[in-house]
Amino acid sequence: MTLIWKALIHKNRDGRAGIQAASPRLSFLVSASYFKNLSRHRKGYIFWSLFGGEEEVSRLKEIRIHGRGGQGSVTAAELIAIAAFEDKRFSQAFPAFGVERRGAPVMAFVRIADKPIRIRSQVYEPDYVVVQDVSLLDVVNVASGLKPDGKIIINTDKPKDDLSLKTDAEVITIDATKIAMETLGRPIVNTIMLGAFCKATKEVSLESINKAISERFKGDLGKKNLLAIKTAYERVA
Amino acid sequence: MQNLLAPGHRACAGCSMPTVVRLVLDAAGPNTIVVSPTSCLEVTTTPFPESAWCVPWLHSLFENAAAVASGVEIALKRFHKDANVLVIGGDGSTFDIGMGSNSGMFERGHKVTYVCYDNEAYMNTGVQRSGSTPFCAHTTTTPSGEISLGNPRPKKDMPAIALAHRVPYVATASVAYPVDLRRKVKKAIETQGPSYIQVNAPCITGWTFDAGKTVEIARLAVETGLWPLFEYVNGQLTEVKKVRRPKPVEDYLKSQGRYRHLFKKPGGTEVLKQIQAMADANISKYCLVD
Amino acid sequence: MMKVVEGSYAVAHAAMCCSPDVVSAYPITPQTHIVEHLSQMVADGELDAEFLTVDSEFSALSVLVGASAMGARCYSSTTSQGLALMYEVLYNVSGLRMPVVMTVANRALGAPLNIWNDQQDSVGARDVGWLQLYVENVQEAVDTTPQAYKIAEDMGILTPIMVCMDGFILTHVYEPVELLDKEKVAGFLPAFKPEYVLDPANPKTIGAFADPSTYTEFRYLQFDAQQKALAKIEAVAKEFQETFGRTFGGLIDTYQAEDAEIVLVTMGSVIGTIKDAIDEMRAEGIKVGLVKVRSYRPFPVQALRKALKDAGVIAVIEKDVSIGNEAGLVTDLKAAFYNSKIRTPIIGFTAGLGGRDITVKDIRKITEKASAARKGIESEFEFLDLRTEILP
Amino acid sequence: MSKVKAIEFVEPGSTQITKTGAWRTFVPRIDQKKCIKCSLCEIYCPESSVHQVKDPISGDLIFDIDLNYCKGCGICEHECPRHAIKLELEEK
Repeated sequence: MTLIWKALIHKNRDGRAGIQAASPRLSFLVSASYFKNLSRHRKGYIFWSLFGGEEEVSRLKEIRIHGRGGQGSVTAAELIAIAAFEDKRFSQAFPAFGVERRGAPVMAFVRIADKPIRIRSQVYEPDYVVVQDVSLLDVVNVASGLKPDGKIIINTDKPKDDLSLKTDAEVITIDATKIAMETLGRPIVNTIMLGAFCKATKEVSLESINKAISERFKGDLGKKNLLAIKTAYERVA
Repeated sequence: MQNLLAPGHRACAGCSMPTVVRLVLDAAGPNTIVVSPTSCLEVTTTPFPESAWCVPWLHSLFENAAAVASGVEIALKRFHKDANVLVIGGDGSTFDIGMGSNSGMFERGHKVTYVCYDNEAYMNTGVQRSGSTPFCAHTTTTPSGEISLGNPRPKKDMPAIALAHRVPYVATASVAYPVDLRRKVKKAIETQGPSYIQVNAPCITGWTFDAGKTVEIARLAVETGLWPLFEYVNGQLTEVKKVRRPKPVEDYLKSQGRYRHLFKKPGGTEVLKQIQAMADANISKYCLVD
Repeated sequence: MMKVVEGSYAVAHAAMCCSPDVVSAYPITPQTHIVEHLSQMVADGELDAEFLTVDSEFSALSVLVGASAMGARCYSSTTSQGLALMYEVLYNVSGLRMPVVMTVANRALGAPLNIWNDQQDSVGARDVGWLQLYVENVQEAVDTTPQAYKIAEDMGILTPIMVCMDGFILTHVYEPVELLDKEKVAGFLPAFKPEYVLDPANPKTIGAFADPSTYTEFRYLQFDAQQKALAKIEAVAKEFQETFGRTFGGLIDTYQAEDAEIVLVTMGSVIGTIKDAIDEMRAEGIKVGLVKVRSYRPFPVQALRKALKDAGVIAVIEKDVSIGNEAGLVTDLKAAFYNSKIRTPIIGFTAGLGGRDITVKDIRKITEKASAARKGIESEFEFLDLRTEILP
Repeated sequence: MSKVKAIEFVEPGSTQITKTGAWRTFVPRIDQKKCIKCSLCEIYCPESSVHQVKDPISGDLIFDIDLNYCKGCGICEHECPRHAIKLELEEK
């Protein structure tokens, strides 16, 4: 089913603050000065969203990443946010703020939507969970609040039935550590998990993930990471 | 002599502080910016809408003059301007409450000359003890009494603290030795980096003596060895003012009300010996006698 | 062009675009990334400024007193304990009429030690003579930075400004932001030309002490400058909008407030969550709206009276508490109405202290309580999210 | 009283409007015959009140005390190596 979008442009201001959710009750107002200040692709997006779009992608998607301090969970969240924005969507990434040191369990969050994201509370009922380190399953309830129709992607070499996870969501496993050793030569899995996330959820395109990675990691390291992502992408069913 | 501190200020009659400032400014010249912490100096020279200062002068707080002067110096650098930056403050801000700011300024290596006029107590608030108050001096917070002989601790060694920061020019001076003081200020402002000069500045109210004796008492401090005049360049002791025939410390102490109890109370004689030992230690440490 | 960047980077970039002469700051969570980014900009030659790493927040702001007295445009950033340590200098900077701009990455104060977000630090410093603008998202933090300089450096105002952004929630978030263009900012924000500076060629005394015969007048002039800032804040926000095409309000802003029976009043990043909650409730037919207080100092009495005159009930949500008497914003708001004709019931909620999350559910709870208060106030002020189960 | 401006810039040397000579009990007198012009009185004076001036009669350089500001502290008397300065009870 296709939803006809309506946008309320609020007081000539920028899209992020002003465009409101599609709601049949809201009046339809378009301001020229608003559009003047938008980049081209964003203008395209707005017209696209005004005249049609999948209902499925209009919903806010929330992602929670579990890792250990030093494993790059915040970087992974940031890269998803950048990639989503590359895909002409809106995004927000933030860590679960804390005083955790290297090795301690940490979390990071991402939100993706087709309209500006305003909500600032933490993520309690994620659509997707990414677990960078299977050992976290023993200490953290990684599936907490995960939506039954959601997905959880876990870095492990074990079959998923061996993981005692209490969730109705789809469980996807990937031996990211092995891929990391093959491609990067070091057990750093955050970018590999991005490849897996990309394939499993289709929330961000592989091109955009690759672009975000290339901008973050230059030269040889960038090339290795691109290969790592490609490998992960291919290995997820 | 250049008069860069105008008359009409409100310092006590016979105060040494304005003389110290006049000498410092005479040596530094008009191309100078002064930052002063809260002090007798600040209160007596800048009662709005008046100011005794003939150079640009800034007051912010009691404990931040060195940080403020750091900002002045960094802005001079930013705007490619050249001027001497001086802090002139008392011992309360220098030894105690401003120690953090001073340490930061010294350590960052700003080209600032810090001049402490040291009257050995909080005089602005009515003669309370500071970290600079000497051993067994009477102040209103270390009073002599039935069981007390005054301040129980010796004076903090602030020049050593400056030296520990590798401040390239550290010196002591006295209001009684104006030529020496001016020479040291000139040397300090030519130093690349921070410099610190601690000037003995008797306070007629706090130390209790007759107004005319201000300079004489300062001179006695030097002549007894209690206030050695020295100079450190790049951490090396380069110069001391020799004392021909050191006078006994009693000559210095008995002229001041803040030590009166030492000459009256039991135990005072023992303290006088201890203070003499401090003077003797200075004489030996700085080779004050040839 | 919009870019996904960290809030701290965006703010550091905005400060850089304002071409400060001197930056002095001391690292403290969650402000740290701002000074790190600025340091890197200086190290890369991207920012041509004197950057001073000092021994404390107290020294950081003190350095700016000296630099500002020399005519330098100054920037700093701090939070929480750091702001508290600056307290004495805060009064000094405003009393000396130095237009310093400082980003406050709002955080709770100890004890107990807590590094997370609330607004106790800056709300607690509401009387220090600084202007205070609270922002709702990273873009507003960015846009408010050059606006802050323009307001502060106005010769009729000459008052320092805190740009208050919620620590972690805004400093550590990655979201799409339109970064400022340095040249465009230069066009919007002219160079700072103070009347007098510390200058041996014109040796003025700055910081003389004032006795009872003049002190009141100095304070009055500061008070007057803050009153003048009311119009200036509006004008600068408008001018910014004309130049950059964006606004987040001047003194205040409103959302679905025109016909709202229940009006929520707040400051800072919780506004986004509230807007989502309002959309949800409006879809259910609940007539709820929002008034955002952007300028807390000066307190926009007239603007708030106008915006809230038709409300049926007002609920103030704030991340601070005046231990001993409710909280800052609710007290100020009540005071603003007392001598007016507005007799709307006002209730206050302290929430989100020390980083406790404020959710859409919490906002709904407040709205329900506010709705009930129309029939009679049961509790004038309360801790919204109190965990009574762990209390003695 | 001068007007209060927003920023308290104060003019240099403006304490001179306050004549602290009124604080004085004793007044210093210089015996010009004894004076050897060592300038110690000028150097030590906390009030910047001792000045070198030309004697209107002889045209010689002499030291003169500005009684508008002299607080009568007596440092000059005490430090004068030739005892050329004497403090006297001032008649007012």
